[in-house]
Amino acid sequence: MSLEYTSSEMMSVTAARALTNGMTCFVGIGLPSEAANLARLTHAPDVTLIYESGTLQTKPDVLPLSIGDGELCESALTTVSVPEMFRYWLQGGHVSVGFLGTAQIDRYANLNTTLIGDYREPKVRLPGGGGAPEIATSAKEVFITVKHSKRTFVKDVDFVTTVGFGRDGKARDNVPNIGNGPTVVITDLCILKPDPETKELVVRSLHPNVTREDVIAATGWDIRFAEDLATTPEPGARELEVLRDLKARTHSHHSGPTMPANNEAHRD
Amino acid sequence: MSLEYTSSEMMSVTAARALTNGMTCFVGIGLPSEAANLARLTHAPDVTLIYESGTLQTKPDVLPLSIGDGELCESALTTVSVPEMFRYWLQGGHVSVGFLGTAQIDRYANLNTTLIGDYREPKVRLPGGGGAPEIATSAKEVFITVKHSKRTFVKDVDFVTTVGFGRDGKARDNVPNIGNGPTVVITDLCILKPDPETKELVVRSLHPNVTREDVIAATGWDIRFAEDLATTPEPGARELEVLRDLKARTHSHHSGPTMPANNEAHRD
Amino acid sequence: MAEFLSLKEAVSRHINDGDTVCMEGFTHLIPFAAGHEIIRQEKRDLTLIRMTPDLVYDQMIGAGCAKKLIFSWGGNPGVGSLHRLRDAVENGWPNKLEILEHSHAAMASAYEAGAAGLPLAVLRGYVGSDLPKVNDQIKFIECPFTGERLAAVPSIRPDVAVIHAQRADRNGNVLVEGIIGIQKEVVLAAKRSIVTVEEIVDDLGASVNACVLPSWAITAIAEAPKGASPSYALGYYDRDNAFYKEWDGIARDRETFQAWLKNNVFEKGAA
Amino acid sequence: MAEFLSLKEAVSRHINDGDTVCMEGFTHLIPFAAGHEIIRQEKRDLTLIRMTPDLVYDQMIGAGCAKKLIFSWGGNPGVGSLHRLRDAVENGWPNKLEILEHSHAAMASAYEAGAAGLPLAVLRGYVGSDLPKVNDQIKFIECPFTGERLAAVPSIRPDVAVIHAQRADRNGNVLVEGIIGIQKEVVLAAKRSIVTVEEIVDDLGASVNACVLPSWAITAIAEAPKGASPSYALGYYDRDNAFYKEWDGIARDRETFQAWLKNNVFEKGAA
Repeated sequence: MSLEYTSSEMMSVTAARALTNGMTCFVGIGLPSEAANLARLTHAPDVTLIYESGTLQTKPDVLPLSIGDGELCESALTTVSVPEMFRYWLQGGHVSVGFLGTAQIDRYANLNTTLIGDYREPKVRLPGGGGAPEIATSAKEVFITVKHSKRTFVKDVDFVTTVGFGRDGKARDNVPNIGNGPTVVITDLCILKPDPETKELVVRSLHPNVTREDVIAATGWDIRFAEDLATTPEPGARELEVLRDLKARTHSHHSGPTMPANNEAHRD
Repeated sequence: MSLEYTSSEMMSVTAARALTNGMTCFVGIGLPSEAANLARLTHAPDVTLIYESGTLQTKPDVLPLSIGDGELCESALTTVSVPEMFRYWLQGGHVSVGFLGTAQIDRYANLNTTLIGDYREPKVRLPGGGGAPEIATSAKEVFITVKHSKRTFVKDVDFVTTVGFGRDGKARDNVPNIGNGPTVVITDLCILKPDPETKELVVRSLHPNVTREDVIAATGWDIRFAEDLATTPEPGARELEVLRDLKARTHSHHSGPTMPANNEAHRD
Repeated sequence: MAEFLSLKEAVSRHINDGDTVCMEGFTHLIPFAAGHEIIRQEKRDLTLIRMTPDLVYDQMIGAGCAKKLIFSWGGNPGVGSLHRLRDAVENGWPNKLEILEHSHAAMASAYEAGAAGLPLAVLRGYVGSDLPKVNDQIKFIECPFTGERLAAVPSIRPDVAVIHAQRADRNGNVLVEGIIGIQKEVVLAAKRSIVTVEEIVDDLGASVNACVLPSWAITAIAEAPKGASPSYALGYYDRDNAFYKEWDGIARDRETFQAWLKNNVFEKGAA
Repeated sequence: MAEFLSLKEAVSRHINDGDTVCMEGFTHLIPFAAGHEIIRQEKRDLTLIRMTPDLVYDQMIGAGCAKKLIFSWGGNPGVGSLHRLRDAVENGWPNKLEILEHSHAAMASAYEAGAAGLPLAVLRGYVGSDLPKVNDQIKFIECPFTGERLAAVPSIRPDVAVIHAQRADRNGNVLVEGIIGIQKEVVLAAKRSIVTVEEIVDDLGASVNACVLPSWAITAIAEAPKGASPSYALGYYDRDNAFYKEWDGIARDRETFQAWLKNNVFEKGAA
């Protein structure tokens, strides 16, 4: 059988598969949210999703555009304040997985979402840290999903917004009460995991029809491949169907005609 | 006109009169609760009452036996958690008056509710501080109401559970973010206020038919009287009527036949 | 995910001799049924923590379960002293009881900090009080921004939290309503938690911002109807104020207390 | 007690040039109507604080109201950059904008500490991040009990808090429901507060533990129906996601932005 699917779909399905029932996942917006909800709608119906807006155990029918869409609150078990979310639920140690995206990632899985260039004279100003700096240290482990490109996969990030394993791979050593950090990075080309010793990211599995050269060309450092390099299993028919339905529902929900009342209101 | 009333009623009515509309009062259980609710049911219908159980702006129909009776919650504007009550509402500076009772009080209005005797070998072990230590420092001012006796009014308390003005009257000097402390003490004999300079409690007003000698005999230090010593106004007919109704309702509510279910349950 | 157990099984499996145990409920929803089960199972050497140790701890202390008590107000609210607590502190009966006392503000902040996974709580507290002289767990720090002197106390992070709540759904999510006290904080701060509930229902009927503890934040749930009596459960039954008053007479004397314990705790099974 | 004012009067009376202003609402209940009134009244030199400065701050910054921004995530959620914010930071248009950035965890804790009347917030944060290198307000303290190194940030205690809520009753008590964000904290932390509401009603219809701000904790209330649009108000209207996407085109260019501002803010009066 040979299903047709895009590299983005391959990435989302692979990222979704990293989540299992019983995990409590603090979900970043965008790709992580897509993957986490795909997991929930397929093999992990009992995965618990938390968004930083305070929505605990939420089950949105469409993907939220922001981390605070009404859909998240209405489908949640309960909704708490933002200080409570960060203090009790995240810092309190109740999150097993933080699922993050990023603008830049380096060989030690440090993430940059602050800026490209120098801090005082940025070439590009990005949104900033948001929840990520403490999601990355308080969650028991961190999954990262991001498209693979030389602009994104750099040897050293311009700014460590969110620590992976630091500039030298040792940033978590001997730090009390800190999570294990990034355990897997899922891109549209491959799956990477940190080397158990050095913490440098190593390609562990290539997606179908992706070559080592493709990954090398899209990575800004001299990327290593595992000796037992695997091939990532293809998406299944049901995974693709659920993903496509979810994206179609989401697209129609966010770009459909807005209610007249709203059109009026935002021009007040 | 000469209404009949007891010295306890005189105390409650006088204490109630210290509260006015617009005050936000953090209410201690017992005498303060009686006075605060009497105020609310007479001249100060818009006084805001807060109990440390988390009940904000509560309007109980009967006096609670404990600070967490159901009555307080059901009649409250809303009920918050206990950490929120102490952190946001009290420490956050939203309480204008803390209304406290005590077991011992000394000439600098320090309160002892911890023990009589030595800490390690107590003669009498009392309940402890509860909310009082921080009510006394975070509220803008403190009212105290307590029966007058030599056992209660001591020169120096055995233990400063809750600071008035300290052992030397200067405990609040140069302390940032601290309230003004006790501004009035209402007993069944008189009204006392701290001397503006030394902070020593001075009798400002004697209740009707109370003599200086009565107060001296009931006070464990060489008590001073104000030069312009006043006579406290008598309770009004309506105040006495409301107070008596409130106490009657309260008595019948707390000692009436309990529901069979409860009688069963507490023996489980 | 929370496991549904009988109260007997929950206490037996999750509370060990020597544990630090917080049984919370601020006047409302006090876990009496669980306390009685702990007495029946003769748990020993517990460090008991509770802001307002009232009848439930008086009973457990009198029954010999506790070696230490951390608290901020120990009395029978509106009635008077806890005679079993006093007998233990003053006379060492049935065993010596060490006490460590705080203010409510400090304990509330210590629970908040425990739930927040922090080792300490910071508060503007204890100014001018003698409590720091008798409690070496109260320290003072200086704010690095303003220089203000602030109190610091260790956060509360017990081995076991025990609370009572109105109801759980069949997935083990729990609703607490009314005077919610420090129920959420103590469960989140504890290594393990036992929640007794009035009933197990299909739908919690919770409003959008209700105090709901998710199943995955709880260790064990036991159904215990009237499990908070003689305290109360909003929406279920009222506080038995008459029994609180009656307790004063029962607890004043070792013999009447022991007779009460025998008839009302030991000779009754768990609900 | 809260005073009922028109939005125009509330902004005019309680927000001064140079004030530190927090307009909060975490995606939900963003006080757009109030932001537009601030633009119309040409307030200047404001220090704006907000966890997620999105369109409302993009508009205010583009209109020249701000001299400094303290934030933790500045973007158009799910869409992209805030072009007016970037133009101010990168090109100083219409004026130079100083920025100070935190993480969400730190700002959430700073609001909590502000509401709690404390000068600092303590959190387990910023480990391994470069943010402390570029924000001198992030310090580290040592726990006096465990020796653990913890982050400390100043609490947030603004001159003015501005929030939007579902409704107020006629006594000025306010109900916030759904994603409640940091609404309660910012109002309690601020010296003054302006609350815009969808409607004023006889009865809030609040459940027992609802997020209700009492009248005596609020300075001014202004009725502003649809005052959160294009964000949303749970129970009233949905988020106008299409406008969020449209904003990207409007804000990308100074001219289209200024035309939008003229037509949609300056030439409209307050609700």
